Amino acid sequence: MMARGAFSARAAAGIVVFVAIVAAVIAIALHDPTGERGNRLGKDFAYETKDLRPIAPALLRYAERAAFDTRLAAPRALAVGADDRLYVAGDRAIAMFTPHGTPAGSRALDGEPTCLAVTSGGVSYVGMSNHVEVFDAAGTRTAAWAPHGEQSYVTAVVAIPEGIVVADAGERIVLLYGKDGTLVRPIGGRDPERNVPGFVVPSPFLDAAMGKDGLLRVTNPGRHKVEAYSLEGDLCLAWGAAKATVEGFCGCCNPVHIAVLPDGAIVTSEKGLVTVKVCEPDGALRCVVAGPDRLGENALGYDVAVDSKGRIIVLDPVAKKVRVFEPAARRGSPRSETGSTNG
Amino acid sequence: MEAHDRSLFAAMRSDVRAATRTALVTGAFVAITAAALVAYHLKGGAEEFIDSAEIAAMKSALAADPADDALKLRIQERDLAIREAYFARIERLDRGIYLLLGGLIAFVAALAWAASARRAAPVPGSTEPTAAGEARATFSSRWSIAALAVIAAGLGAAWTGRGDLAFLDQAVGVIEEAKAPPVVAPPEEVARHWPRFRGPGGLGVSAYLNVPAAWNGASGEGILWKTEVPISADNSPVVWGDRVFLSGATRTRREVYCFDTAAGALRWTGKVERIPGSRDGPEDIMEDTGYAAPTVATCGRRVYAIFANADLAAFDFDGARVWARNLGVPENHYGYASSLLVYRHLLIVSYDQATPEDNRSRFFALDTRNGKTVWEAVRPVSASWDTPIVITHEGADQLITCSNPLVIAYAPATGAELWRAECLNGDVAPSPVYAGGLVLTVNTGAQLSAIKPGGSGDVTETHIAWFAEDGLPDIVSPAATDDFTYLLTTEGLLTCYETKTGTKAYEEDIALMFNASPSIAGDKLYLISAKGVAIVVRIGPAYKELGRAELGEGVHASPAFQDGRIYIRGKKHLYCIGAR
Amino acid sequence: MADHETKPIPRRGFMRAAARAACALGIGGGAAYLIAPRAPGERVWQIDPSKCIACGNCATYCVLRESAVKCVHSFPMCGYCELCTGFFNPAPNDLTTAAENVLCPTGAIVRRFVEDPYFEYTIDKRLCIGCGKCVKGCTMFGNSSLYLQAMHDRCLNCNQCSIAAACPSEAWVRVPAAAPYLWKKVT
Amino acid sequence: MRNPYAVLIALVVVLCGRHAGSEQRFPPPDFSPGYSLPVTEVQGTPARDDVRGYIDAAVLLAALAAASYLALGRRSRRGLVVLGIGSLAYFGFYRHGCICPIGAIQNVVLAVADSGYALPLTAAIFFALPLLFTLFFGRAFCAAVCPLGAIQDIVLASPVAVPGWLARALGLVPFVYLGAAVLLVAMGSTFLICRYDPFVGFFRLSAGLDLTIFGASLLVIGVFVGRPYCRFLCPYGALLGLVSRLSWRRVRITPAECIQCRLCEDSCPFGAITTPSPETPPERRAGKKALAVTLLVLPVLIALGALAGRALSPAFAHTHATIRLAERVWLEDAGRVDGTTDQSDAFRATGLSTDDLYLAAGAVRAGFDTGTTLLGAFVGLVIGATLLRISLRRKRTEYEADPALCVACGRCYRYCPVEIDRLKKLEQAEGRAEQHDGSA
Repeated sequence: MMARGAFSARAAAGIVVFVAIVAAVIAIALHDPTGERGNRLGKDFAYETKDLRPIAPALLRYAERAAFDTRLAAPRALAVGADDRLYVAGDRAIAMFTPHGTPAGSRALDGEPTCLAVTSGGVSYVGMSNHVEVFDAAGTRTAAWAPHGEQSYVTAVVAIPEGIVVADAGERIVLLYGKDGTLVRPIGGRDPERNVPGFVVPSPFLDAAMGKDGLLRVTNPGRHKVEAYSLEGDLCLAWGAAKATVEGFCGCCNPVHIAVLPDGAIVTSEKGLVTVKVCEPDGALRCVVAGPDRLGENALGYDVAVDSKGRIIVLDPVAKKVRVFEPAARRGSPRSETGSTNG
Repeated sequence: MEAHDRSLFAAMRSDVRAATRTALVTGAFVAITAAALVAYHLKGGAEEFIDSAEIAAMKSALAADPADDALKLRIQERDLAIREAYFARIERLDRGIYLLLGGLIAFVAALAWAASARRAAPVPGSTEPTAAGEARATFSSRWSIAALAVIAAGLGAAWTGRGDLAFLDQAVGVIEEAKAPPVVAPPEEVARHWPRFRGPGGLGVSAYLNVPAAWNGASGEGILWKTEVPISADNSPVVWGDRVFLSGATRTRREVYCFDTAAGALRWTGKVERIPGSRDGPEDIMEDTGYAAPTVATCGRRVYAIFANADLAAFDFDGARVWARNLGVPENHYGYASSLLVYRHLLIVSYDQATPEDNRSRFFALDTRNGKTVWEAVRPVSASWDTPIVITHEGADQLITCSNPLVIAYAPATGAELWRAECLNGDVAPSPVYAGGLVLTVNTGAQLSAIKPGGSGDVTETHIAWFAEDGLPDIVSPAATDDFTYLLTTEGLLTCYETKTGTKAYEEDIALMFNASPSIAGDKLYLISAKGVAIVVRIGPAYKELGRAELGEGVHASPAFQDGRIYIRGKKHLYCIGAR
Repeated sequence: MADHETKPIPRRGFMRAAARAACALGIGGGAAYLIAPRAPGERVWQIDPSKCIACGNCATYCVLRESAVKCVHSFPMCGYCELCTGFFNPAPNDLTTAAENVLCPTGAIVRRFVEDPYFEYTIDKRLCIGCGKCVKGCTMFGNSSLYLQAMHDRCLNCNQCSIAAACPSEAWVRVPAAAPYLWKKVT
Repeated sequence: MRNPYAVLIALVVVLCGRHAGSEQRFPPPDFSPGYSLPVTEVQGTPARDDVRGYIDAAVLLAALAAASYLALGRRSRRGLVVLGIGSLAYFGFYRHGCICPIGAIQNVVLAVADSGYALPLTAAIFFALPLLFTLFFGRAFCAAVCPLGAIQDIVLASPVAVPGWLARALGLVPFVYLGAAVLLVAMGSTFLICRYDPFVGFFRLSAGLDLTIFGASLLVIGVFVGRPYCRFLCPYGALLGLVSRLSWRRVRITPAECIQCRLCEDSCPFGAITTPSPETPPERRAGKKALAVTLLVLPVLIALGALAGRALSPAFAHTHATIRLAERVWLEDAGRVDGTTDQSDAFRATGLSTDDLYLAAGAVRAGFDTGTTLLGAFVGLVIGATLLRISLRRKRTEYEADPALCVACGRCYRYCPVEIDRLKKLEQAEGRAEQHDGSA
């Protein structure tokens, strides 16, 4: 009796122990200490942009015709010079290329360049973060202008017949200089009387380009607008709206770069959902050059330039490449024929 | 008095029933709390809890109708409700855990109590220690350890299956190989096989004279075997040792095939997929070209294939993909068709496209070991469809490339341009050949030119030995011996020139359509028509037909010649022709 | 015990004593050697923001039910955007703080109007579970002024952080307990 | 270079630095005066400053001293239980069971393997102190200082004896566990012991469901099987077991001479009591023969172990992040898998060459090849040594506690009539003393 009781107790204990061991083994098997299963977070926790990426094929009217390596670790800015030679600024140098991407020498700089412009004469104006330096065609430095303010951060230089336009993102102002570096006048500073709203520049991107209509186009990223100023500093026209869809400018602060096509249309470059598109001078969307599916998703800012043939040249800071886009409708591929009349 | 207390305490202590009951009650409490907590836990953490499909649905609905204020309100209410629930839950979990902890303490205490109450007075151990008993214990211990070791070994074996590092051997192998001097098959060995489009030199000339001249597809006479090719295409068979290589592709699928020469069994299929930057297409491609027009090439250790979307892949002879890359879809209005060729450890890729102004035509030389670009030549030419050849002139190798409008010769090792001649025009599909010390290039838009490969710079004026303008082919490549050069048009006009002088020996209208290029074996010229009729012609100053053979299946690919065999790719099947 | 002492130590015992002494020296000496040359002081776990990819593992792999990792905001780097992509959905219905526009699943980001057109964004740490969704949004479009750090009032500083073991970008590092945070520097 | 992946990481930092550059030099908005930027507030202080570490060390020292005294000097089971509960409360629930001496093994190994890692003082103390105490007073640490031991000792309500042969075999597992843990730390894979600590989840009052179940199961087992973790898993226990063979003082069941009453025979729930060798001595021949055979087999076992270990190298290597990353990247590049993982995305975002990654992985793998071979040999050695111990016969006249297995819990004391007699005498002595006071 006593023995049997003891025995049954032993048996019960045995069963319990066995079950527990099985449970323990299973638990260990299920344990995932190395993150193999990834975060087990639900949909609400995923930052999802894939619905915003695709672009209607009918709008895509450019094709990438060429891409070549900048040979720079961190290319920053792009400019087109005389007879469409390409200048890429980055690291502590300027790399030069033929229109077809064959390297044509490079110049060392003693600072990190942030932007540059090259005149038809081959004189180059290089933004060196807080000031502008001038180099002659031979590449010798002829001048270094004083910074405009202690917060100055130059993000764009434009060479125009009337002088040199400098976009200072740090001071939130565009400056018109004479070729000799004398300040003619600031443009676009906040001024309620002339109802100039002023630039909102949350991130170091403020770009300018000379329109074919003689009006200076300046980005106002924080307000998601492109603004047109007369060289006297009057705000003549502003367009653009914040929209995640392709009609508007996406994200917190766009566009970040602009360029002007020979026919006066404006090429805009957006960061985030990296998109390069062509808008009519008055802001109506003409077509898309390339969208995030081709250019990617990041906040680095892809500089754009246009050459005399109307090729749109994009500086890809991730691939560290210069990418050349041309209208796809030129040759008769069925895809591009679905596009519309122009290009 | 003190004694009394102790006795009372002792009495309580030894009350087994009370102890057991307490244990049971506390145990039940613990069990319930634990169960509740687990259930709660399974309802998910912050993440799943907040992640409400309902809200997601409502949000997408709002995206569709951005002005629906009622919907917005609903979203806000639901959102608030869920958050409140979430924080309530956290609070409950906290309370639950402390309850459980308390319960556990009580339970354990009760257990201890019960145990001490149960504890009987110590009794002497049951078994007298004996020598036999000790021996038994030792014995069983030994065997249990052995058993455990065996079990452990078994588990280990099962586990090793999971962790296989073969990939690392391969990856590091490729790196090491690229560091080491390249292993290259000697020319005389290459000459024994059929490593590329139109054979060792790309000239369509067989190294073997004992090749069959008669067969019949219908009766199977003279046919060693035939095997269906999974995806049909117009690229030609390539043979190395006991392996025949082909490729096939549709708009979305790209495959490389390895057949066994013995019985034609499909040894392996290499899928070319998931290449970074690769895209399907192109959409607009000519029916006759297809998605796998280029013939594969092999170096004797690996086989290389390129497709219409410029997917380029290298497989080892066992079908494992060694490397792959995409060059970017070339702009080519008929579809990409130039075949690959291997020079030493370089894979030469013709990447002509668009127009000369576009300046997008390139020649690449990739390292066969890892696919990295060794040199790249920018070419002022438009799209072309021919396959270059490498010739040896005065001890130096020259890479002869044809395109509109230039014939350009490069040093194949460096990509340095040696000479160029402007003697082509329009779409260039026929590949160059080399015979009697002359480079022979031809296409319909221009002329048949015999160029002396000696010069440098533009040799158009200086080095063209002779040219002729009769019977110029638009697709089919020429075939030549030191004495005679044969042109064959798609419509079947065969024109024979004397290679040295360029004087026309004869022309013969064979009333058949041709896509495959003519080949030469000894004194025989093999012409295979698009319908699969093979015509064997005696090489000589006058047209003499030696015989005809019917394959009974359409042929657009050029044949491959091996010892006593001819490999022909029909529209559907791969044929091996030879004597049993 | 007393009689134990007086007994002459047998050979066995003597050898054991010797071995024991050697062992003691080994353990003590070894430990001392390992401590001596190295930087003294405790180490704690922290995320290196330059390596963090905001994968979300921090929210679920922490041993705490509510992760010790929270989002922090580097105000000097912030653009004070009206349309903050760390605060709003990628495609907001409207620029209000209503639930349908807000990005943060736990509503842990507070938006405050400063002056036209600037808005200030602060993190309510009680609500943040460190999922990093806002970090992704801010990094993708903006200045990446939002980033993740382990809060040392919560972090139990496990011997090996279980998030670190599951981190896909090896972003977790041991830092001196004296300076337990890796703030984004603004120079 | 110890960890090749470190090179990559360094490069990553450099690259990231480049991109960040422009953002960080950029000034904040031009606020109108009156607004000042808030500062990112730091919440709370570091979880573990040095002082806290020293306090822990001091508490550990005190607890060890107390445990040793209670186990050997005072011979008080009740005292040990109380102390154990105290340790459980402090090291367990208050200090969240971290850092513990068991885990400290890994810190020490890491400090040896990775010159870049500074061994925290507390870790060193937690590792060394219990070993030193064991060297002099036996496994008093296990008795009442280790929170893992304490929690198991408390739940042990109705002990069921584990058959000796099974216990012997399972007793080898801790050595394997120890070897594996050391290997993985040395190679920079992971802290195995911490990742699979069964009870730390309870101490933190929060753990994943899987580990909660694991711990709970061990506790349930522990109700019937004495201290399952300590005896059949704990790698630190393995070390202590070795050291305690040399201990200066150790638990003796009887305070004086053993009277061979055999009352204590079944008293130990951990099977640590060895019986006196039988009167009729077994014929010495067989014993000697067995001994000789085992000695011969020993090198074979080591060799076999080494081979087996080498074969397991790839499996072990997969515990290393670099290996897993390299495999994933390779599979993606070879077109064997669809899509990418967070790991591969992160790697590609750094723009580092896959070649570097593969070579780094190759180096790691080489390390594992030698490491696992050594591990295998070690396991072989352990098995051989155990077989030797089994074959060795020593004359035992008393019922005594096997130093390696005894955790000094003091359960057996009260089973010994001599002990009970001793306690009585003490009581009377006290009683007499009181009377004296009364009379004086």
